[in-house]
Amino acid sequence: MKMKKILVISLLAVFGVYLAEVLFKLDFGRQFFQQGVKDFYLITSPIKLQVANTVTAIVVNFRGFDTLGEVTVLFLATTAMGSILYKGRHQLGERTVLFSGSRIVTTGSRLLFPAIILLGAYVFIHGHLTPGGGFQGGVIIATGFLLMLMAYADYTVSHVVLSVVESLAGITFATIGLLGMLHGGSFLQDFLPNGSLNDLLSGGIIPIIYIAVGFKVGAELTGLIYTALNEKD
Amino acid sequence: MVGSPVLFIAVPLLAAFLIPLLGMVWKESIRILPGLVLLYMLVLAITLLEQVMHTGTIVEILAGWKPPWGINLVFSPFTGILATLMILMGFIIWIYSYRFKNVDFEEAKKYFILFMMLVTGSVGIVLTGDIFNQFVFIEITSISAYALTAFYKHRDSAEASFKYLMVGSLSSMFLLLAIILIYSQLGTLNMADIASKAHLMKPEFKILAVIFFIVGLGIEAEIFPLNGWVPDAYAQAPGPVGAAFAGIVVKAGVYALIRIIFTLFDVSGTHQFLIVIGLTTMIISEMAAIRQDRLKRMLAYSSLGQMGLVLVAFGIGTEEGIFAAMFLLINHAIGKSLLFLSGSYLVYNSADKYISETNGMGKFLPVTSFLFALGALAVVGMPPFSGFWGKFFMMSAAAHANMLLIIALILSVSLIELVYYFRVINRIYFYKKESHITPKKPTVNAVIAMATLGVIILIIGFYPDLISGYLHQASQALLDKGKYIQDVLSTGQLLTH
Amino acid sequence: MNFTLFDLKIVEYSFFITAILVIMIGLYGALVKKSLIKVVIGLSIFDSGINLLLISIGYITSGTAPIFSPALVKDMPLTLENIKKLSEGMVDPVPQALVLTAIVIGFGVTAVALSLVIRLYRHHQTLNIDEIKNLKW
Amino acid sequence: MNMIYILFTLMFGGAILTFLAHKVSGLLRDTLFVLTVLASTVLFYTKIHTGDTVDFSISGLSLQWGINAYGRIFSMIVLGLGVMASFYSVSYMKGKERLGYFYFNFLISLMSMMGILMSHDLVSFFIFWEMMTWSSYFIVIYNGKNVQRSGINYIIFSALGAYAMLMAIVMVYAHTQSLMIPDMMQAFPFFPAAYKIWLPILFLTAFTVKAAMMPLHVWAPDAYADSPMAYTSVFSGALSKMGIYGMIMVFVTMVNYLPDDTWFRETIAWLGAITAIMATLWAIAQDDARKLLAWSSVAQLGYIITGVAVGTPLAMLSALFLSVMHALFKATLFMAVGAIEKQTGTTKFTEVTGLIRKMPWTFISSLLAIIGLAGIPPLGGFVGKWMLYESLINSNHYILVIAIFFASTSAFLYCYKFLFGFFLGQEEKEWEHVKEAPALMVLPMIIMATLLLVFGVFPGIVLKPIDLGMQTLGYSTTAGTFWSMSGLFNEWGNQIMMRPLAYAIGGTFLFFLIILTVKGFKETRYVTTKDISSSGEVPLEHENLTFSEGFYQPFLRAVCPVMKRRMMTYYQGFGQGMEAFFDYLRRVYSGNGQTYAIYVIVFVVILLLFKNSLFG
Repeated sequence: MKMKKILVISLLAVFGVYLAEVLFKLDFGRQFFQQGVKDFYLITSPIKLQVANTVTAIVVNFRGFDTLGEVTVLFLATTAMGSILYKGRHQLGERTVLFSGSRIVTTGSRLLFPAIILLGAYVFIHGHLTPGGGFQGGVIIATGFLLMLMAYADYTVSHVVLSVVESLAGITFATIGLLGMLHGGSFLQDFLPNGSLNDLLSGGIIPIIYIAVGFKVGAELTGLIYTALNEKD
Repeated sequence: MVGSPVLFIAVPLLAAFLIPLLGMVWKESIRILPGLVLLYMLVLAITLLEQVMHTGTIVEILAGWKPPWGINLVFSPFTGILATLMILMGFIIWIYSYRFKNVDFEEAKKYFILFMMLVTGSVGIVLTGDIFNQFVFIEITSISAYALTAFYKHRDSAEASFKYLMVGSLSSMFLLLAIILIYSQLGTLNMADIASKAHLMKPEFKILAVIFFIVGLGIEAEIFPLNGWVPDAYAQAPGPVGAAFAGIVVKAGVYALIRIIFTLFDVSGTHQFLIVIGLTTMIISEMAAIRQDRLKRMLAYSSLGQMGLVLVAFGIGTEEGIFAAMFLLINHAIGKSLLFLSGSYLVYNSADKYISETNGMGKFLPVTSFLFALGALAVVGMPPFSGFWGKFFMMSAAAHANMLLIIALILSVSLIELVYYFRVINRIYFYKKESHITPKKPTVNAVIAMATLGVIILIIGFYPDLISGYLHQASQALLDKGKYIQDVLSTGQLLTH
Repeated sequence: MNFTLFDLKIVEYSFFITAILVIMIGLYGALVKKSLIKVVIGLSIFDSGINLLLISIGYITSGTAPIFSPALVKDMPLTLENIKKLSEGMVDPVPQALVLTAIVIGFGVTAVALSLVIRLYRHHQTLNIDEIKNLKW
Repeated sequence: MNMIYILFTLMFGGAILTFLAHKVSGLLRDTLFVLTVLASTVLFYTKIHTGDTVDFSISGLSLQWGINAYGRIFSMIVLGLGVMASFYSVSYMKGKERLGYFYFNFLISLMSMMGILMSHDLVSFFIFWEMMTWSSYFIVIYNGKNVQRSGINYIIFSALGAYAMLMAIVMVYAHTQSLMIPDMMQAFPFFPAAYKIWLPILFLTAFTVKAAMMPLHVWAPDAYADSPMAYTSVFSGALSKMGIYGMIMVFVTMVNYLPDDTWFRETIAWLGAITAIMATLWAIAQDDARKLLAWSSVAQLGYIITGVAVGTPLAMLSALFLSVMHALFKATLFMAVGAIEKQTGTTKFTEVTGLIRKMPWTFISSLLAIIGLAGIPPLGGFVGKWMLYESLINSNHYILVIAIFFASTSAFLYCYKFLFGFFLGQEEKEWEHVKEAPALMVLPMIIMATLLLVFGVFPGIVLKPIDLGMQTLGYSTTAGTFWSMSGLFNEWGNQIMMRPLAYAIGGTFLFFLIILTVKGFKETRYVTTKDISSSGEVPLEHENLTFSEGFYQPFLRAVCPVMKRRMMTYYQGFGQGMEAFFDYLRRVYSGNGQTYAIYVIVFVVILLLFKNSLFG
């Protein structure tokens, strides 16, 4: 066993030294390349797309296809988790956490829950203006549900609703992509008016997609938590 | 114009999101919809392939941004053939597994979603022209694959899946590392752009990136020290999924590796490295295969060996070598899938899948056994079946490149392969059935799927010209790096400015 | 001379060093620890290390967030020159976009891994990775 | 459409139809089977002429099929035996299982043999070669006896040979850019020196496997003995000749151009001779007629190989002549064993005796075949062997002559054993009910035995096409020097006055035949094995007192030092060693996920450490 530890540590040392050797050749804090794609993004995003948050512009518009894939990964992760932990039609899992929190916890949670959801919604609606976006907002929403699930022993989330929400959100994303194809000739192409910089309704399809993503991520994460929580033999 | 390459990704994704909704309304739709999608993709793929062969590579820009700013899909003769092959295999395996988990709606729904995404992810890996996008598709494929590996609940499938996941997530980390290194040097993620600027990279960055790519993609392409998960995953996954791994997923991994080595960088020594690593993979896995007493593990090891051979053929690096490699790839996809599909009926009864369970099945499952034998003959490269041509072209390419020792080595390893396949065939036809085994007759759709594969083997075996024209164009397309760069970077109008 | 902390090489590279250390720690956990849960945690830490590395690649010394917030573009016309000037002081947005995707993917993989751990525990009644090897050779 | 296409379509289509007809009715299946063989034979001999060719191309490889005079020699064997064996098998296989499978593979192997003879390019040659291998393999394992042993041995050695040939083919292709055999022959003298050595070795590996030469022969006895006798006649008679066919081509086109070909020829010639001796000894030791004939086949092929390797025109002539003769007599003998097996259910000498009166026709054809095999005039074997001796002496291979002569003489021992064991000796009660085999089985045997006699007396009939074939290979005609068609006894041996000798032998033979027959009818008393008493005790029913028990013990004791080492044990040891090594090696797949992950890191670190030497 000790041998294994020594082996692994020495391997990792070699690996780390080589990695560091190469990385230290980079001048940290400066741009290392001449004509990267980032200059184009930084200029096009505010001028053409009227999107203040360049990261969002990249995530949803320039590299929107990645995001579609990413959403799919999440969708697959929930499906995979459901499939892996599935125990057969008649064996529904039991909650692992069987006790409720104290009165203070439950009341506090109930109080916080709408605020959390609201925050999440705010984050994904304003994804193109401020830091944040669909994924972040979705995660915040999921934490709200997590709070409720932890606070109440009998809090349930409808699987059907979750699944409908996540499907509809996914379909929205894909359909917008296909509409762009119908409209402008390429998948996920922006076909809506862009508005003006820093307006809520700007950036064309970006807010719509981010809202869909927010719903989807929120639903999927909640679903994951719920599935994992209901795992008791 | 039937459609454009992006529909290979968009339509199945849309369908995957739709399936849970439709499933609530009409239960049978979860089985039918993936099939319809795959059929549509197949028709689209064949049409596009025909078009590409005449008019040249289709480069599709996404979100209206011309490469290198946007993501693009490249449907060249090379990628097109691989995509078509994958979709074809996906469709056939769908036919085979149509009645899969007939009684359990929830499980069936998940199976079909995951399976469809497995195919889509692999097609995406092949078609995309962006390394980070490729990484995303690799993850889509991997996650579907983990889940499908662990699909059966009462076996050691979770163990296999966990091993796969451990190694697989290491793979994705190394891919990310390589992407980081490239981005830090070139500031771009587009493959063609990277290829055209590769000379600007500092050599140590380039080499490190190549190494990380080899490790990350090598895990997907199943090269030797990185393939420990393979036999477990192939053997524990349901039969059709094993077939999909051998016929679809590993092809995508090999494609990615080949694309990195042939197009992205011009690092010398990679071709020799491919040959060495391919030979090592082939030798060790064939040696392991002959000592297996479980059918599916044997097939899995054999699949590793075959992929090693494909890598050697790619490593030769000439047009002939790539042509041979493509031929071997197609043959392996068809032959090994047929073996997995028919093999899983031959050892249907127990979870252990011992080879001895196939004893005497020739009498009880004549069609399945016959197709298994056909697949085995094709895989070991017996003429007049499809495998022979691949082997012959491979050998003659190697001889042209003056690699006689390698030929000798490969042929002696093939001898091992021959022995264990024939041992199984002997058991199927000439042993007494073990009394506790009750043969399971394949369903009609399974027979149709297997027979289709068998017919393809025969057709290619007797008339290799059917595909060799396409393959020649494909191998030229892979080799012509300049044309790839030009095709991609000169596509489309810049829609802004 | 205006001496700042960033003139020290070691501080300047602290992001890289930290990232590499996190990667090492994660790998050590994944490769040595016996408990499946710890292995998954190790992989997750490895993932974080890579993400840290990725994000630090895009950093520009004293750069601002790549957001053209109202405060930033308040009283200048949106001409190409102005935007260019503004964008020069911004950090690279691309690694940030990539890291978002990478995190989500890492999350998905971790979720699947944990569910597999649950299955493995159910099947083997142990979490020791050395005892879970029914499939070999 | 060209006749050559039609021939192959006919045979292949016939095979598939026969296979399918099995499901419909037995009669249809049998009819289709025989008709396919007959029709293709007729087609071949009436419509396809020497020199016909067809060209086509597959995937950019230009290929050619056609037939030349050299191929015709062997096509005679293939189709002739094919027709005989097809009639025979219809009767022999009656009532067995999986006949569709059997007939399918039978026809495929006939087709692929014709394909080998008609391939003018290396790729189709190889394709047909492999088809021949797998189709015959599927018949070898048809009986289900020793499947994993004899079957796997056969396929391993065949594949070893085939892969050697594949390697040679791609070497030729890479070097000449052409797959045509004539192109290869022309280009060979200009190949690099290493190629000149390796090409013949690789090709010969392939061919000597099929011809069962010494170190590569171990598959042959088992495979011959375990396949159904109806097919073994073709297997040993025709299929093994494909090895000879290839060997002759290699020797004529390649070995002749080696700068120093003597050692090459000597090695192969000696290997052939050793094969002949050892296989003869092993044949003598067998108690099972199938095994005996199988070993005898190996031995006979040894002579032929020696003849081919020596390579003078006379030696080549003798090798080709012996090939035809061997096909005839060995097929007859295997058929006879098949008939006996069919009628009695066993092929062991220790169990069956005294069938002479029960199966007279089988006996007579076996007798003729045995005489042919042993090389006694006036049957075909004698002519061939005589030419072989003569060629060896003329080319100063004196020790080789002694070796061959020893093998040939020892062959009398097993010949006698065969004849005596089955047909002579006392009649056992157990076999009283045995009747002559069905006419369809007897007839081919009789025909072939008769042919053997005819060819022995008129060897010119066979020698003429052989001579034509050899001219195709570049030999000058041998018609005037060694033989000619004039006279009743052809003057093939103009150096030796054969005629008086032949008359004398014939006379003696006739004399003894008449005397013994008359005497035999008068004085024979028919007794059973139990009709004795030894040391005052009458043997019990179950005691085995057959004469063939422990036959030739003293002789075998004398030669046993030579026979102690069997090639097979070495191969087995090698195989077991390899498998143990593989077993050890596969433990790298330890089953622990963490170990696999460590492998990944190890791989990365190795690449990193050697990155400068690996990638530049």
